[in-house]
Amino acid sequence: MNENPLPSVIPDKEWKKIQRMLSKRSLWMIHFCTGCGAMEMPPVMTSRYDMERFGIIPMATPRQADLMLVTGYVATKTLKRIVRVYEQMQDPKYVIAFGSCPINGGIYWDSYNIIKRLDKYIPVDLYIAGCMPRPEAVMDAFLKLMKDIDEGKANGWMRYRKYYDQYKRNQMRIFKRWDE
Amino acid sequence: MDALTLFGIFILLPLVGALLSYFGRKYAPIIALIFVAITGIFLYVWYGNFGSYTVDIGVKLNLTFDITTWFFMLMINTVIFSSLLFAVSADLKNAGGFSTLMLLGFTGANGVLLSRDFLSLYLFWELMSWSVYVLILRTSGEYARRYLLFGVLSAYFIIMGIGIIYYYTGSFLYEDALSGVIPYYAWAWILVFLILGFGVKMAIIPLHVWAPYAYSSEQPFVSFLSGGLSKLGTFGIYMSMYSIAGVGILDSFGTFRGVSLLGYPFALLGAITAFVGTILAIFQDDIRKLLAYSSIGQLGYVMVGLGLGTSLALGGALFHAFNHAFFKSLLFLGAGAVIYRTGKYKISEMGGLGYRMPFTFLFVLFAIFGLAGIPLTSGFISKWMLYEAAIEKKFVIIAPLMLIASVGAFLYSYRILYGIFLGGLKEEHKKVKEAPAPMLAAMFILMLPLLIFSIVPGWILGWINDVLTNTGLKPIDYTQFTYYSSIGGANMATFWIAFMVLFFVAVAIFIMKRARVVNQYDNYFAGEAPSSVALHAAHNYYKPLKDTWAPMLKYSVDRAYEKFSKFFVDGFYEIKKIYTGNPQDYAAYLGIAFLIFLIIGWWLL
Amino acid sequence: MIVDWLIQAGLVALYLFLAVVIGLLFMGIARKVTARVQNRVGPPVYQNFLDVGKLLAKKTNIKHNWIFDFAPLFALAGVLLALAYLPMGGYKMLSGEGDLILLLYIMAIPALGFALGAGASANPNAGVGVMRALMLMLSYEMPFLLVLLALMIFYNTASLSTLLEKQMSFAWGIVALPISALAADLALQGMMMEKPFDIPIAPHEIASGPLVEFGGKYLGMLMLYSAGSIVLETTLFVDLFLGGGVVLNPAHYGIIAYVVNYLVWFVFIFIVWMIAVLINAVFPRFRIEQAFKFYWKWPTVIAILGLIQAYIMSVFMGVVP
Amino acid sequence: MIRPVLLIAFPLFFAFLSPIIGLWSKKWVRYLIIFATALNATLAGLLLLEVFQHPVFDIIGGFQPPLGIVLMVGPLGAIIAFIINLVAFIISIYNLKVEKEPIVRYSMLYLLLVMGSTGMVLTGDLFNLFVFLEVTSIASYSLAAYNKDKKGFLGAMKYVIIGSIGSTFVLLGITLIYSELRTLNMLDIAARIGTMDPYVKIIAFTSLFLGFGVEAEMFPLNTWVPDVYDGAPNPISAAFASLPAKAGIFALARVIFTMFSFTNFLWFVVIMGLLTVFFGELIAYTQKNLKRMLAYSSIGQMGMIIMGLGIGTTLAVEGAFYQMIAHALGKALLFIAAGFLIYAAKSDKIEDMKGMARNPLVGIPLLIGALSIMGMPPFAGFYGKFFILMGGFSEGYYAIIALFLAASIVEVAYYARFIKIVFEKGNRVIRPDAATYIPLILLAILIVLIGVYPKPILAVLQHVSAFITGGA
Repeated sequence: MNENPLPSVIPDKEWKKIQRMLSKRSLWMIHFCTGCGAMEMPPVMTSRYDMERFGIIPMATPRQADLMLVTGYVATKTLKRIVRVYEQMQDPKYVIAFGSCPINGGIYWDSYNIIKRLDKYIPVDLYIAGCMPRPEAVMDAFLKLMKDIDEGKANGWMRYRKYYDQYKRNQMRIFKRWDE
Repeated sequence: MDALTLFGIFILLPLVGALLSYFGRKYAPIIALIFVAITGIFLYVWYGNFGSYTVDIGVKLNLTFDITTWFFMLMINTVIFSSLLFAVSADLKNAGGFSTLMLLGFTGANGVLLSRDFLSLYLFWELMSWSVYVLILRTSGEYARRYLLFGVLSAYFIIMGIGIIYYYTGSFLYEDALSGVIPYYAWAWILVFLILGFGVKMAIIPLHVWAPYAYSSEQPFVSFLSGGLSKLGTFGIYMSMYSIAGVGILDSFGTFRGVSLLGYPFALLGAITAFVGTILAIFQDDIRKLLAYSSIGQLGYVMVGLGLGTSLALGGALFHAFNHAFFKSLLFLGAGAVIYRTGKYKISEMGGLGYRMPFTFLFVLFAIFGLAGIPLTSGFISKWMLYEAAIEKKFVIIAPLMLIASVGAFLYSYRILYGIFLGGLKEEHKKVKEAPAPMLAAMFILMLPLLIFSIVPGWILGWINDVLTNTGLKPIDYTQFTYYSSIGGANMATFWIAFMVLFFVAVAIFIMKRARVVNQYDNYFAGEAPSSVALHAAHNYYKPLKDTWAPMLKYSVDRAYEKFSKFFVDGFYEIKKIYTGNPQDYAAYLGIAFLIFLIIGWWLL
Repeated sequence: MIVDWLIQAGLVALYLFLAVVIGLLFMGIARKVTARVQNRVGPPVYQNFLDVGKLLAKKTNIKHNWIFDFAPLFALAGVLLALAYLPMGGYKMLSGEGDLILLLYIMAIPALGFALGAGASANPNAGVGVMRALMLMLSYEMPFLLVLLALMIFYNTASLSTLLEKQMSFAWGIVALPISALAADLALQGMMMEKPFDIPIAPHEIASGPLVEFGGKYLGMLMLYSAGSIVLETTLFVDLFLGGGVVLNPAHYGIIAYVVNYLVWFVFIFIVWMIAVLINAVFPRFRIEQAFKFYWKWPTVIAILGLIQAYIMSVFMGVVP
Repeated sequence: MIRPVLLIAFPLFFAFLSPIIGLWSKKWVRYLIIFATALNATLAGLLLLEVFQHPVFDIIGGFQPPLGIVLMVGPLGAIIAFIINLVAFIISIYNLKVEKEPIVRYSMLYLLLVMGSTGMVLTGDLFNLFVFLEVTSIASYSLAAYNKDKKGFLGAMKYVIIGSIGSTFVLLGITLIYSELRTLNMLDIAARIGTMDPYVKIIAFTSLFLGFGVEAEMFPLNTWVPDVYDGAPNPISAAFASLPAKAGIFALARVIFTMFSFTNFLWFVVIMGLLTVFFGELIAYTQKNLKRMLAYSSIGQMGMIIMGLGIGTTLAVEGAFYQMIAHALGKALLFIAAGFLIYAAKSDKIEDMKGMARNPLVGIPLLIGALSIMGMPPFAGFYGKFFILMGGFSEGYYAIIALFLAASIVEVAYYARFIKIVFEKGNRVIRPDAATYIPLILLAILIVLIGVYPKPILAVLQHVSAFITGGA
């Protein structure tokens, strides 16, 4: 998935604009705590940074969530769960990948069961670099994502829908079986 | 119409049907159905054609056909009709015997309702009682035995009541009982015996222990037993308290805020029954037992109404009995359809069948609405009447028990819905088909009155009003769509219009977006694969509640009876020792007996 | 005649709309207040309007089967229906057409529809959640029904509109029956499923329970339902014990009375809601057995005391409101 | 014009014919008793029709009533005689199943039993009554031991001891009466009873009461019953329950009502009846052996009849007689069914009979019989029980009736237990042969007929009971 096949900006319609405005102001998130990154979430949620200011609240199930956080390295076994959860989220949905591990494997770059690039398997809208990213970086990422949504640039979910087969093929290269 | 026509249509015709359908083999339920339909048609035709008759079969059977009889017969006729319709496709073993016994029970029920003297009442009561016994025997001898013991207990209570009346009047006729020769303290005994006797059929606590077992038999029969025959208990109590004794005699025992002191304990007993039955129903995993306890609980409500005895309460009791006849039969038939298709009784072993059997689900859902008293069915109105009757008299023990029991009803209702029809569909049930058409038709017939009388309660309240005035009570306050108590009232027309409008508002918001249907396994299990997760959470569903109630649940009326009977049986073994088997002892008995006889003879001289 | 009906219907529609709006606003206020209690900034008070808008505007919506649709339809229709039977700010709505018991049972319609939809999803969490919700219902209904009974036998009416009139002419419920009011407020906490009684939707234990499979417009409509039910429950308390906020008799003051009463009613439900929210902000969660034992112990005892008080006053002392 | 004496003469004739036929063919002896009892039943039926017009007196030997022997047949006696003979006929069909030799003696004794019982019912003479009682008893003793096993001998031995003591008492009573009144004709005695010395009267009454009480299975004179019923061959158990017992209780009724009119003694009879019911039913509950259970149940039923007689109102006596008929039919049916069950299960323990009655040819009659015994409508047992109860109530015997009902619940309990076992899903279903199911079905049909349309019998009984109790 080297080139971005979709227009980077979703064409503007008035209705879409309102929808995007609503989406951006009410990001319900599900955080998939794969690794150490989860430790950075409590400060973000609590009174120091308080992400609820922006309408971002943690949700218990992907059905209700708009935003998925993948907070750390992704083992092949975990990936299957991530994909399932991602597919259970409802469009429009956004993914933020935490730290260097989902970008390039990070310190696990030569591990046999850690995937190197999350973007090959599910579309990631935003990466936060760092090992680990500080809460400030997380807050920044949220704001960046909100901006992207507003501008119609965060369209990973459309990408996933359009290139579903390719994504699936990539995923199935990792998984031997889907149903276990 | 003369005596023989009435007797012929309502008693002899079902008897003939019983005889014929025994040889009907597979088609026996259809034959029985035809006979029931004929009596049903006559019931319809003869509405308003009321009168009293006498038939002589060696003993004089005095019959009366009036609005009370008609009202109850309507219930029983519809219920047995749909039960038999259900049985047509239920592939019962020995369907001939089944239909015969059903019709015998039906005959007995008709006879009880028609009778105007105690002899025929008792005769038909026993006929009904043993045919039910044999029907239960088809499933389990032990259950049948439990039923029969209580059936006979009920009959003997009734006979004690009848006997005391007979001592004073020397006649079996109802109207002779009212001639004033019976002193009021005797009435207390009579009424207590009669109420207890009929109360057994209504499964009033502590006489309820037969019910969970009896109701575990074949569903088409149980639907008739619970829906139809248990109403005879209602009828019997209604008749003995308000028709035979009458309000004047009831009030002669003193009144507690306008309610007879004789009726009040039974109302309290009814409220306790409602509460206990409901609580026990919550913990059942066997669908048949659950419905049985629910039936006990619901009839407790009826008992409250009968005990309170105001017009509103009695109207509520009659209406609730009517509703119960329909929704409980419907529930039993629905359970029967599910059991017929899956062969399972345990709620936790089913699940997800609502997607495979949508019509059954809808019918059962409607029955549940009736059971829980959701205002979309007439089940609400009868409960409303009973509550208001208790509240307007300021009964602060009866009313909360009834109210909390109805909250408990939500719990077990949802257990039925979730455990059977919702939740995960099991792999082995993937191929389950919708119930056969006759079953669905049977359920549909039972559903209709619940809906219709919810929209237009005035129709049925009219009949109930006729029943009450025929018994000599004050009429209830109602119009076509509304009904009132002294403290409130409700308008079903407004309710339905408002509900419809608001439902369409909700639908309008709802259909703005399309929804995609996903596989039932596409659920959120924290990303886990569905095959590794138990989808159906119905096993031991109310465990936390059960844990909290555990100290209470260890007391069981059932076990108390067992202890009681064991005590007596041990005594029997002691008595048995008199028959030593030694002829010398026996000869000695003879001598002693002769002496005793002689002494008593001399003494008497 | 028909014009009267239409005006009536329009007014009812307006009140219902306002009720849902107030409900959403209250949810936002609650979030803000909770945030302030927890020393956070919190979202803007209009946040929940955005949330509902977002949910209704979601691109995809999934359902598991047709029974799943029962939830939003019955929940929203039922809660609106229940609201319609509740006098708000002295305006009787439909409460002359049905009484407290009818209202009590109408309140079961949305719950039952919601439970049906939740159960249809084949998610065990939903089943467990509904089980907890029903158990909680059995718990808090015990004191609540006793309270209702105390009111009904004391004011000798089951009709809410009559109850309001009698409270206006005699004394407010909270003055006449303070013990019952306390029990009712305790029950209200469970009825609104606020902490410590948010057991059924416990997000950390059972992934928000019955709501686990709802998303998109389903969740949006359920949010509208819960907004409506906040107003429903608080108004129920206000109608039962605070005279429905009726301070001016509409018979004398006409339209001004309605406006003033509406405002007073709003203040009252706000206060009732704030009590619940503040308790919610600082408490952890009960287990369901604990909730059951709690409700059948203290609030029930208090409610029985209240019932005894009402009984003595009404039957032995002959107080007739 | 049927002479009642034929009812006695024919069985006697055939009884002594059977050895002669037995020389020629053993098989035909069996059919001979069927023929003989059928003939007797027909005669009794014809007699019954005739008696409806007018009472029949059959004077034997040409001596006039106060002196000679007379058979005095009223409608009641005719009905009882008819039922006895009918049941005897039906049981004789079942007799075909009896395998044990010598069949000739068996047939002879059976016919003597029938003859004796019929005679006890028909006779109008006290000494004749005693003679027939002796005939019945002696036939019974032999039949009871007919199986030639330990149980049979023991039972017969007890029966002999108690029965002969009973007979002696009867004889004593008769002697006393004859010494005082110089007559043995019952009507004559009844007419002159007032002239009797009261103390002698009491002794005479007690003796007769006790003596017939043995046959009527009254407590505590019924100790022989379980052993004899258990030890006897199956058809004979059925016959015992239906023939001599009914004859005995009918004799008892005549002693109480026709001869001595002791109204102030009646409550004691009620209590004796209640005790009989109580001990019968309670002990029956403890029995594991089917025939013993039925025997005790039989005691209970007889107690009920005694109670009905003791209550002494028209309704109760009507009920008692009705119950006699119902019990004769019902118990015969149950004993025949028990015979089949024992044969099928090869054991007389109830628990071994799992599922043996699942064949409808046995099952339905068995059920009907049991329900009839329990007093369920529309079977024969209903009216008798109901009338006795109501009669009791009208006399104000509340407590006694309540106790009786309690015992009845026990009765229902053990019958239900028995039914539960025999209808359980068992090992195999055995089809009965014709000699078993034809009597069963015949009896069942009779029970249902009498129960559904009791008018003919009730009409007679009502009249008779009114007459009897009016006289008492």
